[in-house]
Amino acid sequence: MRQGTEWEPKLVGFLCKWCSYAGADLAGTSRKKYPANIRIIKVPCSGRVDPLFILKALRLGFDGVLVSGCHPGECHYQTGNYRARRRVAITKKFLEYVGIEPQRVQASWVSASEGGKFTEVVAEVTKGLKEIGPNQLFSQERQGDGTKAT
Amino acid sequence: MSSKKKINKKDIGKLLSRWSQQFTVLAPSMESGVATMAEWDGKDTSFLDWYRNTVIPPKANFFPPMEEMFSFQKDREGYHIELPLVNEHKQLIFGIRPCDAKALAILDMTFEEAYEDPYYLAKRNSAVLVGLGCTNPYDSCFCTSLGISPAESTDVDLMLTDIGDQFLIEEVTDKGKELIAKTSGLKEATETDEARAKEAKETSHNKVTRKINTEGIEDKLLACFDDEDYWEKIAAKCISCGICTFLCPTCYCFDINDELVKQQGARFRSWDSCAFPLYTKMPMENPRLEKWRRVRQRVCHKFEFYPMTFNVIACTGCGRCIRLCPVNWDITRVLESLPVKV
Amino acid sequence: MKGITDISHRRRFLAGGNVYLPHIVVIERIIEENPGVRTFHFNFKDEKLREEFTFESGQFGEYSVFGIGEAPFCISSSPTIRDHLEFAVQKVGRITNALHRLGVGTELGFRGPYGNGFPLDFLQGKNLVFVAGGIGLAPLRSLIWNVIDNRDKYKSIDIIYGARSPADLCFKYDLEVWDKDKTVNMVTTVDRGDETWTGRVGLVPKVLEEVAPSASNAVAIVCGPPIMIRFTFPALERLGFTPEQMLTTLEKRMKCGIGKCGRCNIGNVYVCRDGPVFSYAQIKNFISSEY
Amino acid sequence: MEQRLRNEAKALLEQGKVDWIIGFESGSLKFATTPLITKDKNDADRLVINPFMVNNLANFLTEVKGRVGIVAKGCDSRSIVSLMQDNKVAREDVVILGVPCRGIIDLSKVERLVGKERDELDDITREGDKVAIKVDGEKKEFLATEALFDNCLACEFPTPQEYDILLGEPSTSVVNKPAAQEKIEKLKEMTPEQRWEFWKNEFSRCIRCYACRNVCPACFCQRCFVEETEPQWVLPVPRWQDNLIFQIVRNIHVAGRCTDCGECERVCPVNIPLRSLTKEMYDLVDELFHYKAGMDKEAAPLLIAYEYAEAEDLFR
Repeated sequence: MRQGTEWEPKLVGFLCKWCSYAGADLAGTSRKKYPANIRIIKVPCSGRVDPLFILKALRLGFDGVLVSGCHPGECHYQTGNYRARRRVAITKKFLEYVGIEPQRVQASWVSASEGGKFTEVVAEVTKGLKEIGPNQLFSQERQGDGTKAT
Repeated sequence: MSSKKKINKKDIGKLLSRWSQQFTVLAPSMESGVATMAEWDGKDTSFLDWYRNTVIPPKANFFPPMEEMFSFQKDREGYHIELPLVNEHKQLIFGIRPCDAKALAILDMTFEEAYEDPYYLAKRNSAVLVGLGCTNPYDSCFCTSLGISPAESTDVDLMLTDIGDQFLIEEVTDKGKELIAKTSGLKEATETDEARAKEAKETSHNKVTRKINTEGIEDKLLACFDDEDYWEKIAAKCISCGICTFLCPTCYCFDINDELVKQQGARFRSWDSCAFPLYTKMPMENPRLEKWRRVRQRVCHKFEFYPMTFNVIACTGCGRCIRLCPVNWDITRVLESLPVKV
Repeated sequence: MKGITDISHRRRFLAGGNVYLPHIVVIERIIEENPGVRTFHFNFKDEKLREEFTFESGQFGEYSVFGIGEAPFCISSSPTIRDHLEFAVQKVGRITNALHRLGVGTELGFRGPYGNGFPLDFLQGKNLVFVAGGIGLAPLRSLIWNVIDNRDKYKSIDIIYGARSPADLCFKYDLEVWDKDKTVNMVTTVDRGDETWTGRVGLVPKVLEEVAPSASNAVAIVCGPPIMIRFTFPALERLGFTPEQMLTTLEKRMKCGIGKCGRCNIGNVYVCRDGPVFSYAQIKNFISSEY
Repeated sequence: MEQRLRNEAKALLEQGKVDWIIGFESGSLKFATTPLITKDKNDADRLVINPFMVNNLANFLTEVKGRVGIVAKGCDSRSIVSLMQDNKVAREDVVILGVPCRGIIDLSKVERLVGKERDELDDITREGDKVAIKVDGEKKEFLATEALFDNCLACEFPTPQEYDILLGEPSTSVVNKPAAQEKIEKLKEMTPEQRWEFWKNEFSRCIRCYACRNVCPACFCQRCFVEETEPQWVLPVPRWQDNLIFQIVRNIHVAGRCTDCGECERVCPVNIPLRSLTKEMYDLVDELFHYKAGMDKEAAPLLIAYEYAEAEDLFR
């Protein structure tokens, strides 16, 4: 994919089924316009998201990842989103240190009634991704030998 | 006996340049503090000063940590399989140590046996090995206990021995002889040179002080094979990492894995290790789930099973597994302490 | 075992001379043996190979699901059937799960045949006792049909086959045929019956001792889960079978199929290369410790 | 100190207070120590304490069954406490033989200092804030800060934080934080692209021997995510992409458990500067959540605990 006016980023959203997923649904049914860039994966709780999921999505070539759950204090399982918050926070910061643009890993709190906020979040994240361009972090010509030893 | 040649140490760069026209010359190289056999850069011969042995054994130049076996592609007619492009350039490994050259001869037995391994043999058969005798073996080396002398080898094509300001060059195989015949700029060695080389070889030999007793080793291991308490004790501090096997010049275990992305894929082979718990895991059970069974497998494979099959111990005493082990697990100590007397 | 047996005569049907390259085969039929086991009928895409390919009962192949990987399965059909090949798969891991998702017409990779197969010369003129559990019938099935199709070369045939429950029995269509065959003594048993089960109930080694086939001029051929094998050998010994009179086909983790990748060894013997068929005499020293 | 350790260890075994002793004994190579894991009281006389005891023995705690007497430096004791926080070991099953640590000598640094490899050296001794190296009969002195491991130079708690027996007076380590942080600071000065390129290059050497993971007491999973097959998260093939993902995720998974013992970097056979990853994570969790691994056995582990309001600036 070449960067240019026609290029549209691809984004994976891990959305908590109790809130953000319903929020996305609401945005859809109330015909709010949000960028079609997001592919949604429903998770039982934002606390389900292993940072590994984020890395795997980037490895598969997605341009960005959004983790979205219930606002603090509103987790269906009491503390799932608090745990997600710590995990996402260290992941985001750590990936930045390793050299992954911070725009690629995003997180938000979106409740079931916040269809509008969901639309805004996706639009903002997409805009950020357009600014930094396609994810070419892991790309390389597919070949047999990646080591120096040979 | 063919006549022997010699070359000034300062002319090694010229020699390698000459050979570079015909071969991909690999020489000891230090990258990020890791000594490997890597493509020679065309000028640097400083390895003559620091090189003792590589961390990554030269087996990696024939049996790399990973390689593509083939790629596949699906279209309307079905799957199509394609072999990777073969590097037509022949490898010349300069400076291989006798222990590592012997290790390749040991690997050949498995890779040539019955079903030839085309990936290994294609690289191996076209390669030229130029051996360089050790002058400064490590304290972890024990090659002399395995019938190897640190400055002598019959497993290379040419053998170089340090005789001061010069190297004595011996032709070991016909391949080596041919190469020398085509190589200009070498001088004839004198009797004094040969005498010096002989002395140098003896000196090196005597510098290897670590010993193991291989006499009756197969029988000893067989006798204590079922001594679970012993193996548990021996295995206690092992952390089941892959260092001793991956960096062993004679270990050849491998794994095969596929990758598929959008109708296009490839099959890779990569190093595997009997130290890993999942190495033998089947869906329902695992015959070597316990660490002591895996440690026993490694020891017995080298000193009992391989000799039973190929009549040679699959260890050359290079000492890498001792030097690089995170917990200083020492094979020589283990073989010393086998709980049997034969 | 000292030394190494020469198996270079087995080096046949190599795709492009490279032992690691698979041939393309096509799934022609899928039979659901039970909820966890499927039999696949397949054929080579290459017509010449379809004609020329031969194998021996007990040999296995390495099957590729491209992009997922490769796994070994014995050829479960008899070499006396020439128009297709079969293999049976229990759904237990990554590759077997993938195989169970495939439909008729899918292309797979196939390398083989590998392994030694059953020693037909040794078996001829003998009374044969087949003892199998669960999907362990697959390799024996190839031999049983082979023997039945050359019936006059062998003496009596006993088949003792068991599964955990009636629903777990594999190859029911074969069991029916063998049951009706007057030259075969077919005994089917299950560990636990259900409301419709009227047959025998009991573990295979126990039923074997009840059936008590004679050891005289007999060979027992055993295949099943390791736990069954472990109890079947002593049962056979009590019936008077010597270790040389007991054959089994072993299962280990295998990747290359040709004795190189290293993981399937028992002592200095590689199950893929020197087996998978062994006599109990060959492996009994290792049975307690590594099998 | 060494004799006292031997006596204590022997007494513990004799009195049946522990089933196992885990400590260090002299290794088979010059300046090497090796873990001693034993039930035999006679082995206690082989126990040593010296500036070469590199391993974090907490790694073996989960492997032995029964009560254990274990030798622990400052960082190791925190790893032990961390295992307690994760319910991997019970406090009452462990007798911690604490060693106030003065820093461990990094033989690679010593080799660079004198231009000789470890087996060519006659002797290495620690004398106060100096390290003396005897080579070819000649004694050379260096500042200890030049010869100790980077992580020792950054050590905050050289004396075990949790112990049953403390072998000696609490010690203060010789620290040189800027030196310990040098590689990381250099990375931080780079652009993200340069950093990514740096790690890509480093991990193209990785052979996936998993020594870094297996030597780490914080990596205690029964089955590591890299070995999962359904789904297969990363290929078990040493390509830099898969290698790097393995190490990034490993670092995230051990966040809050890593005590900066530095073992992963030490054991790497291809010299990947792994501490430049682990130490950054160590600092990150401190900065974001004021959390230091293995300081309080009653505290909830980092990724279980939470405050009502924290890290909110990272969320939309």
